Amino acid sequence: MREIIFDAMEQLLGDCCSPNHVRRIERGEGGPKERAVLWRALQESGFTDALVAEARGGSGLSLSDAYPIAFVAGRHALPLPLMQTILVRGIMSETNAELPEGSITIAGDVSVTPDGTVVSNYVPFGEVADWVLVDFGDRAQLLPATGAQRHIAGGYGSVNARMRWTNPSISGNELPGSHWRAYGACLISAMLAGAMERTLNMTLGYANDRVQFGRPIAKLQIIQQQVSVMAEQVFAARMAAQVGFSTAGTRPKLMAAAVAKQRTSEAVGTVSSIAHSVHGAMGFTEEYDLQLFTRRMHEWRLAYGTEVYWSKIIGRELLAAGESRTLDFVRQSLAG
Amino acid sequence: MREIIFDAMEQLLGDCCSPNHVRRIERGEGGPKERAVLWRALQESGFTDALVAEARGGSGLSLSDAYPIAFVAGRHALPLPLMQTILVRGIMSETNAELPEGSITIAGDVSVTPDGTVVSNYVPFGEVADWVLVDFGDRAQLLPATGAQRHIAGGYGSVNARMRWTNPSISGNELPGSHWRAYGACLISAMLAGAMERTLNMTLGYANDRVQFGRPIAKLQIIQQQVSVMAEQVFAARMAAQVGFSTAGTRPKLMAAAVAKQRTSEAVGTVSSIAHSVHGAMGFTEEYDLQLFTRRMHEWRLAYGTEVYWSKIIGRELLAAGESRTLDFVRQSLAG
Amino acid sequence: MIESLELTSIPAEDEALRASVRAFLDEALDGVPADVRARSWMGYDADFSRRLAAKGWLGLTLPKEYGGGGRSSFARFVVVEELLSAGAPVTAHWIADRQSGPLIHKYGSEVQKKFYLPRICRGEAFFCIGMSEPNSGSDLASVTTRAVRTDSGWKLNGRKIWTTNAYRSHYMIALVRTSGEPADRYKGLSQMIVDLSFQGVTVRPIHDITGDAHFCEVFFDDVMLGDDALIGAEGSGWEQVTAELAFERSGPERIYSTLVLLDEWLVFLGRDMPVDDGRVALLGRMASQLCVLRAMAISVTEKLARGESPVVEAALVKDLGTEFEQQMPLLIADSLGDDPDRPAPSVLLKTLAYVTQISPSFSLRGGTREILRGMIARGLGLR
Amino acid sequence: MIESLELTSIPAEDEALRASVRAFLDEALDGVPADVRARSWMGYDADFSRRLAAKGWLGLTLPKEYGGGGRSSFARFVVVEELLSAGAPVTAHWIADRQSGPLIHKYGSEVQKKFYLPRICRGEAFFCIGMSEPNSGSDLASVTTRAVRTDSGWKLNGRKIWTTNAYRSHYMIALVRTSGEPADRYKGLSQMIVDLSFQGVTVRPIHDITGDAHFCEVFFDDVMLGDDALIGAEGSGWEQVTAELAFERSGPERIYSTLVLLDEWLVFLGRDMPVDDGRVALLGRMASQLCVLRAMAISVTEKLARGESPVVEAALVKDLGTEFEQQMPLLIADSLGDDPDRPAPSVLLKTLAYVTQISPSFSLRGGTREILRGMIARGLGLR
Repeated sequence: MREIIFDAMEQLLGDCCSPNHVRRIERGEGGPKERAVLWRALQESGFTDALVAEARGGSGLSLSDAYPIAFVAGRHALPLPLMQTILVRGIMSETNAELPEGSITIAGDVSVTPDGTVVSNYVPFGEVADWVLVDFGDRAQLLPATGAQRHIAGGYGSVNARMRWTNPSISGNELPGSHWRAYGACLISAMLAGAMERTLNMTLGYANDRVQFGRPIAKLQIIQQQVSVMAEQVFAARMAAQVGFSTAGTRPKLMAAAVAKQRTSEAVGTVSSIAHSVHGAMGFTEEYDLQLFTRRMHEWRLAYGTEVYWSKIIGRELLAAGESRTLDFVRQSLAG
Repeated sequence: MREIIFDAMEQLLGDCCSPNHVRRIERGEGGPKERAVLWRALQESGFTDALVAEARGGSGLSLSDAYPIAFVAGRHALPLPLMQTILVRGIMSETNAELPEGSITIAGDVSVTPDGTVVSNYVPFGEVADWVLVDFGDRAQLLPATGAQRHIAGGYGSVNARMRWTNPSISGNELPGSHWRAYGACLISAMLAGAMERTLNMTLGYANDRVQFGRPIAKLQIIQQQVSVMAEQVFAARMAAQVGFSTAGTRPKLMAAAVAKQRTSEAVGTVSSIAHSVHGAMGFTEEYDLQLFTRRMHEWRLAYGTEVYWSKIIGRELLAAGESRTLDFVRQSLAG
Repeated sequence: MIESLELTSIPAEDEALRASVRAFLDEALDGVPADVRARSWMGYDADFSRRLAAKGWLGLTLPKEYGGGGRSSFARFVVVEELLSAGAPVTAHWIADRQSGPLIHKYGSEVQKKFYLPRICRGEAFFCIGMSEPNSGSDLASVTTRAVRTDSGWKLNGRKIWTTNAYRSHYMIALVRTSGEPADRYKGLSQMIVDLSFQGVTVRPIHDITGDAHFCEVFFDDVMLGDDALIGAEGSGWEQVTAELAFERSGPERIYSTLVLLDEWLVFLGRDMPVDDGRVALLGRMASQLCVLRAMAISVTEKLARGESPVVEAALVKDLGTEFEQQMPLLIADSLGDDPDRPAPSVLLKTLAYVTQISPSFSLRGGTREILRGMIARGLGLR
Repeated sequence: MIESLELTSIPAEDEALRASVRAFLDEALDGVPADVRARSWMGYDADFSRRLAAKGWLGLTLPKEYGGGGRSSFARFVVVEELLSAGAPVTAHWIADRQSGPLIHKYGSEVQKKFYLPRICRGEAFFCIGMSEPNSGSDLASVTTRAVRTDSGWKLNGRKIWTTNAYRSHYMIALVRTSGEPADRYKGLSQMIVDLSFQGVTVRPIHDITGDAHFCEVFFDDVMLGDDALIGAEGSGWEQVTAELAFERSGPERIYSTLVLLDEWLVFLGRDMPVDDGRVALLGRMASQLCVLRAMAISVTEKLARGESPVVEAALVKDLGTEFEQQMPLLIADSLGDDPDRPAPSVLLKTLAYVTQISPSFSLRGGTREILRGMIARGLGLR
């Protein structure tokens, strides 16, 4: 199943989400229309209903089955919240809720002012999404992105936004709250792993092709050692993301999501640094594609809590469990 | 001045503190007599009164002048608390206190039970010292080591002790309290820097001598890169220790001591790891001298607070200062 | 080439072994302090090894006809995971169980299999590995120990070093030159099983940085071996050693050898220390890393169970695991010194000191990190 | 060989410069947001550079007869430390002040010195460096851009890349081949001052990962240079470039280019965040590292002030400083994401994003980390 989905996603994004598509959407070139074309392609592929039950017209996949969708989205730096949309639609479809049109992202935080204004300081994909799922703790709610003031919350090329809804219309579209940060973290960990794998592939290719002092730099012992360390981190990140997705249901488990986001985020520094170090000046240019992935990796690391945030959550849980063996905690709280 | 002291200490310890002396004292071979012989040599050199005012028969050096004494002690893994003795005698000589016979160390912590028993869980050099300076906060006191129960507080070859005095005789030998952990940290940072420099020298020698795959391993790019990283850490540690000692008086300044211990401790992991990695199996044997220094480095890192302890102290002080420029804090609170 | 590692889980029939192993260890290790248990796969207890054998937990993956368990590599994973994480003293049988047994099973004659394998499974034959020599270092192809044909077998002369447990093992499987010169490198090397009780064998234990003696120097002075000492084909020593190192590297040792320290620290934090964000984050980070490393080790085990030879994947997991194990004592030390007014208990300090001192050896055994990374680079297609 | 670095302090007369520089910057940078200041030595403001020149702070170490300040390297250290740590936009004059001026002073003819140095000190001549070429990478000796003798000077053809600020500089000092072939390597290379307004020069800015354009590709197509374009001796280009790189590496840029981020985070912690042991420890650690790096940079400056050429020591400090600067955005990001319910203000996030994106360039300029470490290894006597 996973291989079929992987190949189908690769083919789809290879066609409709080239590096230049990504650049255009990042820069806002072509406006909402550019995004709409890409979204339509994703929607027509049927992937957006991957987790929706077959009875409601979806594919009825488990989250575990859907892992390659998020991973391949990361491999192509897909600038739209496909996997977030898939999860929200999947969970909504378990109720009688009507499934909305368009892309859905998950807000990283929320605060509500006394006059009812809703603010989220960090909404990954907030600049390009149609809907934002905001977790109020006691419940979660879909808010329309068009009703919000948006400001880019990041550096060059970011599609993350600070968003602010004045008196949002809260009608329907309500879901259980409180776990959405972990869900967001889990989904983005697979995208992180995909982006890291792409940078590894680019780095391997560059090292074999680039000739310096008369031979490919891949022959240099120091390059070989660095790239091996990079590969170790990418392999670990990929496994961590799979741990996060390892459920036969639709919802990530809290500790598995925590491990997924902790470990993938921790890998970002090493993977990005080595990729840039091997690529030299070329990797530092806008026109070369590496930056699409390394920029995204740093942003996704920040989204939904960095490694230290999730480390603290895991550490507190481990202490609270009163276990005297870390291995038992790992076996019992987590997949494997 | 410093060069003269450096050379004199090198000559002295080269004569009386060979690696085999260190081993014998670590193992307790020869008993207290073995230590007494070494201590007598140190005492006769006059170094023990380096900080004592000339009017009281000492050399009247500043702490800054005395830096090479601690550094060279570290370079030879001197298993007696020479520098601690020097500082305590120097500070005591500023009062009318009588200066005691024998070596003095500084306890890392203290607790007092309701019945008056004094316990220190971590006394560096506690197993081999004659006196222990214990800091009770409101005052500090010299306690005789012979009056204490001692247990080794460390692994193979450690001379650190857990010490316990039942109803210690508190008579005289009182000094102002509250800063002795920082003083101990400062002194040991220079010993750490010395031990690290020694491991660097050993590693350079080994890499140039050791032939593998037909040539010295020093020719391998990966070895060159590793040893360069090691050297960077050793240079930084040496500079940090000098920052700690940079006073024309006898007492280290708190923030300078904090930086000295933080930065030297932080270097230990990298320096020790690379030294062992380059030396391979040989560096892992008891009979080769490297272990004398790497074991000590790990112990000294633990003594008087590790890098995270001192980092927290520096961080709190920086926040409390209300500065908006880290550079100004660094310039104003610290030497340089 | 390297293959991706996919998440997999331990089959229920193998997981079912865990309860009995755990119960056995709870009793066998009761009261053994952490600084002793921290030795684990450096801890020697021949009696303990024989008790494990009596339970059927040695030679688990060898066929039943030779006294083995006839089980999959998952079964061995579960047993080994329990042994190492609890800090059981397993070094006596470790090499026989992990690599000498599988090596003999793969390359040995029927006679050799019938002789050695049941003894290994009963905990009666302990093995050591004769690879390194004083001037070889990582360059194994430069070995000079030589076996010369005699009428009745082989005459062995030379010297091995860094041989773990030689002074308390029964046999060594030695890489020796049977033809050619050192300049011929890989060609002309063979493996010999040497009975260490034979005349002409001298063993000198070497004390290490922790004060223990594991490493040995072994001298061969006209040691007369029978024809049956040769294991596998003459001249195939290099290929066999490579396979043997693959057995060595694919075990889960490389993620569990410092768990006793981690758990001792965990208990100290939970019992004696106030919650501090720095400590809690460090604890959680290690649990997270352990979780991912374990999932990777299980994935390698699954490839073994399918009969593949995941050499590069195992090297990758070993190198990551070594990083985890070598960083752990450094990180825990930093945390233990984060509040000198709350000093750590003595047993925790001793455990820390032992693990700190032993940790450089984690990257000596089974190939230095540089060698492993070179293998990974080749597996990645760097050329 | 490398020498040890001894703690030293900035002489009082040089330290005295600080107050006036600080007062000037407080006014000049008032209200400039941190994410703009974070550009610092990548920030271009020709007017600002000329205001600094008017204060006498460009060409501080050049002799007064050429319009310089006639001051020691300590004086330059103080001014540069203030400029960079405040995040002043200095890139316009940076290369002229740091290396082109000293290079012309050391190797130029009297005519060249009289022409260029006063202009540099007045902020009227901005320079860029033509070293790299599309196929050279770190291998500078392989350059193929060539200057051929003509009746009246030289004819230049070829291409340079990764030339910072070429599109907004007046001159380039280019490393070119004046005799021999690329196979001759170091031999036959010379340095030329190229007026970038000349016919035949084409400059293409290259956008970088932050969206800014600093790097350029520069094409020379039959550019006719006068006799006076050659700087130093013909064929001495390699030696001169090595000296120039030493000027580049011994400045304090390599410890201050991320301080704007550190300070913005410091203010956020002090104002908006509760005390958390993890955050406080990270903050303290960075202050401690900064303290030690600064002491090392001052020690290198003292060697410069004594007329020494501390090439290896400077490489060591630069590599350590680069580690500090490249780690900083990674560490601060981790901390900023340690409590998503207390999100960082927008300007801090933008500052972080900029510094994160620009940070790979810290190890591109002035030699990769591998090259610096190779220099250190040689300085340590590894052979």
